Amino acid sequence: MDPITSYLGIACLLFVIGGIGICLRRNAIVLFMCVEMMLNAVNLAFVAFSKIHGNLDGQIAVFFVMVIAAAESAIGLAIILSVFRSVASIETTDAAELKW
Amino acid sequence: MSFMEFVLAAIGIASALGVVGFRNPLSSAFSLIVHLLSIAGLYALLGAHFLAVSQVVVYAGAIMVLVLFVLMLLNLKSESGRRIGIVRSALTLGVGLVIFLAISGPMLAQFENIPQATLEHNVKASEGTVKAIGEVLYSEYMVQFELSSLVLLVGVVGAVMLAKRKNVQLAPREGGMRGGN
Amino acid sequence: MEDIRLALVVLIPLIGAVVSYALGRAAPKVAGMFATAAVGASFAVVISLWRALEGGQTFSFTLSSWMSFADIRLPLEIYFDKLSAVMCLVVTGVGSLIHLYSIGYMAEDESRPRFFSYLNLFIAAMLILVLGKSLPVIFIGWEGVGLCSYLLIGFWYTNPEFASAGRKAFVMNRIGDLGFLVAMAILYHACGTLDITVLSRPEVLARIPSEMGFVAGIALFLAATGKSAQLPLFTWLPDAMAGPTPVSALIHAATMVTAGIYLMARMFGVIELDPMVPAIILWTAFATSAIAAIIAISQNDIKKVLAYSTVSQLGFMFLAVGVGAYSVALFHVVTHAFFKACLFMSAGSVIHGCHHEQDMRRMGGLAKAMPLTCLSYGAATLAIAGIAPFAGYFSKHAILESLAHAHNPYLLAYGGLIGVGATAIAICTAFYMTRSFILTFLGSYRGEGHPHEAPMVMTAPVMVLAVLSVTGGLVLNHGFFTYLQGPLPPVAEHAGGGILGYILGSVPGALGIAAAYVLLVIAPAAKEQVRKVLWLGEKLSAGKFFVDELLGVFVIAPTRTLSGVVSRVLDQSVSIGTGNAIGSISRAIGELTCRVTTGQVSTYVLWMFASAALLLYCFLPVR
Amino acid sequence: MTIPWPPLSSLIVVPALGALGCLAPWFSSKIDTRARFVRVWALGVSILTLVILAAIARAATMSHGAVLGLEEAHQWIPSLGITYHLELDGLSFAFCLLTAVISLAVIAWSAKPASAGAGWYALLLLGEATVMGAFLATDLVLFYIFFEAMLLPVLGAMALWGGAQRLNAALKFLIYTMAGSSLMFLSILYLGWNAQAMGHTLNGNFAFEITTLASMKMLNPTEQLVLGLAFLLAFAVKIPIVPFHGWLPDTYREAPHGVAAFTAALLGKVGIYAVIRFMWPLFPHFMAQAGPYIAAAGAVAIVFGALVAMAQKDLRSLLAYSSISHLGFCVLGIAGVSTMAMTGAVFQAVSHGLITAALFLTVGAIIDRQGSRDFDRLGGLARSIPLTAFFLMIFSVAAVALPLTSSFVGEFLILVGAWKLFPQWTLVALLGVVLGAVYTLTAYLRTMFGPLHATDPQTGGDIRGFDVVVLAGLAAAIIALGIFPSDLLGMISAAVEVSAGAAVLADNSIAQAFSR
Repeated sequence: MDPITSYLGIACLLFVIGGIGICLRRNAIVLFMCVEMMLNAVNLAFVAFSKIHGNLDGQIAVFFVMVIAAAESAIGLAIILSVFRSVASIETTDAAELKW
Repeated sequence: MSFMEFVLAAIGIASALGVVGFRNPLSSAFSLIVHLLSIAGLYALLGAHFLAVSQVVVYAGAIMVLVLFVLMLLNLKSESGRRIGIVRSALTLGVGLVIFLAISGPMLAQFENIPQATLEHNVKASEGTVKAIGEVLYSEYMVQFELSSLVLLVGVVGAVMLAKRKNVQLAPREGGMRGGN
Repeated sequence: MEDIRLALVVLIPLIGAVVSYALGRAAPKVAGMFATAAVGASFAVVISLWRALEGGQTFSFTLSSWMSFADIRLPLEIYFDKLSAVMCLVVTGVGSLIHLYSIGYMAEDESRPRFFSYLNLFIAAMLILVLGKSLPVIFIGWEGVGLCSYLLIGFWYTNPEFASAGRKAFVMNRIGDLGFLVAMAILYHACGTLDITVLSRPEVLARIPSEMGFVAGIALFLAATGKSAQLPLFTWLPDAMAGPTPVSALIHAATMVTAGIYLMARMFGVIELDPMVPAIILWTAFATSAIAAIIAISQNDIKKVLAYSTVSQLGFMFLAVGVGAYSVALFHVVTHAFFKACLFMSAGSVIHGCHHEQDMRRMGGLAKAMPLTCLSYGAATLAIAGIAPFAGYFSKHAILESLAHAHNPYLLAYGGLIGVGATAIAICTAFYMTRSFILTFLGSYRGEGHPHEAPMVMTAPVMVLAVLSVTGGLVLNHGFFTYLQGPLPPVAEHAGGGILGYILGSVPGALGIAAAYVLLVIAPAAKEQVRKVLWLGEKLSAGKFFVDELLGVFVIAPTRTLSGVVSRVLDQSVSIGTGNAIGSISRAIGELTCRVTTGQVSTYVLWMFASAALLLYCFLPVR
Repeated sequence: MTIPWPPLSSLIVVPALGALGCLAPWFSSKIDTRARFVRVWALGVSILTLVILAAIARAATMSHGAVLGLEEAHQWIPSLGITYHLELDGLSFAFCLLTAVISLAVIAWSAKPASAGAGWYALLLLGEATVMGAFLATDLVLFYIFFEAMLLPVLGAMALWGGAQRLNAALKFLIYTMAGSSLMFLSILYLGWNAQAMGHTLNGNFAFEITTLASMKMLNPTEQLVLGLAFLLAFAVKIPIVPFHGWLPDTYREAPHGVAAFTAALLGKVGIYAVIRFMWPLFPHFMAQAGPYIAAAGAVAIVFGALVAMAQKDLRSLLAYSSISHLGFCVLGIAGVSTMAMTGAVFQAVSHGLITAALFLTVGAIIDRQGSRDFDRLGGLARSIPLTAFFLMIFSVAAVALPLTSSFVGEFLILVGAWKLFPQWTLVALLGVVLGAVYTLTAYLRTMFGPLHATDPQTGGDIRGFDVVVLAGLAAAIIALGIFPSDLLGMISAAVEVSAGAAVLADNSIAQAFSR
């Protein structure tokens, strides 16, 4: 296998692992971490693409993803905090108010 | 594939599995830190030096500190004992496998036959040093860069607003219009 | 000719109804006087109109254009001719006497203003009925008197039985009204008008198709059976005795119940379109008259005896209608109004005097206590029994005589049978009336307390009517039939006169009186013998021929059941149930599908990934 | 196309603005005196509407003679061919008059739900505006908008201040009517599209204006059948015709008294009106075919409603089913082309509106004061509340169509007129006359007559003050229409003849079907 494509394979694998994590876990923070993991998988693919194509656009994209991820984590964790305040739990099964 | 690459990839995958698999969220968090560091290593190997450093500082540093902080704050417990159904696990794994095959197959096929010469020629052009990144960022992506600062600002304000509110209870669920006759 | 006086005839009692109630709220005593004065004034106006009614002239007055629009002409118009005059004179004349009587009879009742208001309202409605120029206007009065009858029967409404009797009367009248409406619909479409002056013209009546002629005639007769208490709709009249006695005298003896005869006389052209209709009228009238007479024999309530007697006499009038002797029927209406009102008011005096006791078994010997009442009741009894020269003799005799002249293709050979039967009914009538007289006034008193004679305000009108019962027939006998020859067809000249004729004609009545006297006074033991022989008749009589029960089983109970079934099955289960079922099914589907939204983020994500996998699997070449 | 002064739109705009005014901040205060202001304001607005209607009608009759025929037309959405087109002819006038009078009566009626404030009057005025609009609009889209919009105030008032099951009842009402009218909307769209496709319209656009559509005679029998059925379904639910009446008992049971009166008096009438105004001119062939079935439905409704009413023990339910029975007469009247029967049907609709509103208000007064609506717990009230008993007697008597009340005129014209076209169904309908007397008098008997049942004589007071004026006004209107109906009948018949005449012109088969 070509080294650069193996990066892409790893990225795919990490992405799927993150997805599986989201499907299986109930803890909101773990869910959040799985999302970060999926983002990282995509970032990895971006960097690999950057190398394949020989320019920096992919890396710039990763930079912006990081910026957004930072903002997102701040907001996401704040949301988790306030949900915890109201339902005294951070398990997603307990915060099912929005069904129907 | 060099040895370093192999090791880092193995650590990355193992720690990713750890994030998903550990029952204790704290273990998951530490596992994620390891995962992020290994990814940072991979960035470095790919020549994205600036991103490797950013990864360590922003992700493994700032974000994970925040996560750990929240975990501590919430007096974390292990996930409740309710087990995940076998059917559901199987279904999830099956779906995961399909997605993995569906994405990786075509993607690997697409980039399988890139000439070695091209890659080597690209090494120089895609070397993400701080200087190279900075030049692109402050010229081509100037507007986006400035906008991202706005996003961060909003994020900060929003986080403060959300976290600050107290004594806000969700209204108790009502029966709504579901009364039968 | 338009004449404003005609409007006054109706409006005075109408205003009287409002004012007497309003006045009565302030001073209850005034109500009766005012109401009586109103009817009296109306009577005076009627007399003035009647006297102006010379040489075939008629009066009319249009109150409102009413249902006139486009090319439809149905004005609210009243009309005064000789026939109306006779009815108006009876209604206002007898009516004012009864009003006067009521002042005394109702003296102790708290709701006097209401009573007199209703009574005046009734007079107004009855006048509209007899004055109406077109069938819809007659229908106004027709329904108006029904409403007043309902209100007055249920006057003492705190007793639910009385109120139910009022409802029964109204509903049974309504069944008859169906016929009225059907007749109006047929006549309107066939003749293009409902004006009675036009509808009496032969060339207009000729436009009615023959099969519709039969239906219209029967429909009109159905209306008359309701109002005039003929089979099978007569059971409301005995129940209507729940009302105060003056009401029984005015509405359920003298005026309202004769409206059917008036209608028949007015619409005789329609009745006679198909000879089957008079035949049906004749047989129905005969059956009603016979049944009512037989029932009257076994009644012990003095008012019930009079009520059944009224039904029987109404049957007599319809006998005359059936043979086309309309003016004879009208003659009996007039004399009957005299003597039956007199009987009812005397009975009212008796009830009043015996402290609201109506059962004749607890009366007796009242001749001494109330001589005036006894005298008037006796005179009226002789009149109804048909003893010459009392009023009833002349009208009854005329009816029997016109029966003898009957010629109707559907009667075949049975015409004579009806004549004989009618004579038997006359005997019966004399019998039960004498029985009631004997039970009430002869013998010794069997009740409690001390009976007393009625006050002057009550006895005076009764005496006036008694005098009319005695002389009315003799006076009217000569001119009546010729007088009515304008609006009504002429009747065959009857022999009547002569002392010998009087004596022969009084035989049936005398027989009945004698039989009653023998069985009740001279040889009471024989009564048991007669009862044993006539056991079936007695059963039927005591059970009132079970008409109420039959109606209950075959009409009321099925309607009730149908109502319940329709309500529960057709309405609740089928119509509403179907709607609800559709709703429930939709809701069930909704409940099922909304299970998909579990509220679990993980599940949603799993769905998302699965869908993504499916899409990828379908659209990307998988290696 | 001349716009009269005051314009027809003011009949819609004035109550609508009045409704907005009710919600103005200076009324929203909870202070009692201010709450009284809003009542005065609403009364003023509804009186003003009535005055405007009278002024318009007077001005029109002065210039046009007895026949009203006022129009007001503006372009609205030209690209879709939708116009803002109002017309006031005798038919509309009769119903608009009813609307104005009933709204005034319900607003003037003092009893309203305890928790209702300014919103009560706002919703009633909004209801008046929308119903008025439905009776005036001649553009089908505009009509449809009003047809649906008039549900909102009623539903709102029901959901806010109704009985225990109010939400269920409101939902049921909404779903029933929407299910009925959604197909009508599709049909309206088809009509507009069809007009364009056939190239009949002025500028090649869609067209929804009724006279334009009716004059095109463009629908073949199959189209008439499908579209006619869709329209009929909408109106059958609204009137309602059995078996589409499922919403009615619940609605009339749960709505506050005033809203029940408003609904019973006005909403169903839109269905009656629309059949004459829209269905006969648009689908003459279909109507000629369906006439006997509609007549049958009307006759069945009369007997059905009466039989079910006989089995009721609850005053409000009894009124609900009696309403079905009385409206059956209207349905019978509009089933065939007979000026007499159709005019009678319109008159009966107006008369029924007055009587049923009066009955709902009176019965509401009894229920509120006695605390029960069950016959078994009422009785003998004539002695304790004589004035209420008096009015209930007048309205009951009017309900059983005694002559000299308005309903006699309506029923008489319907029965006599329909006799010629559908004698068998008229005979069935006549049964309702008897049954109507049975249940009405029974209801009266069991509430007013007999021994006093009420546990506490102190609970019940008689009606007084303004309410007496309201009931007396309604009674006077009922009797006045019963004695002097000819002017209104003339106006109605002129308009009905235009509508039915257009139908006869459009389809020869009608002339054949109804000529004897």
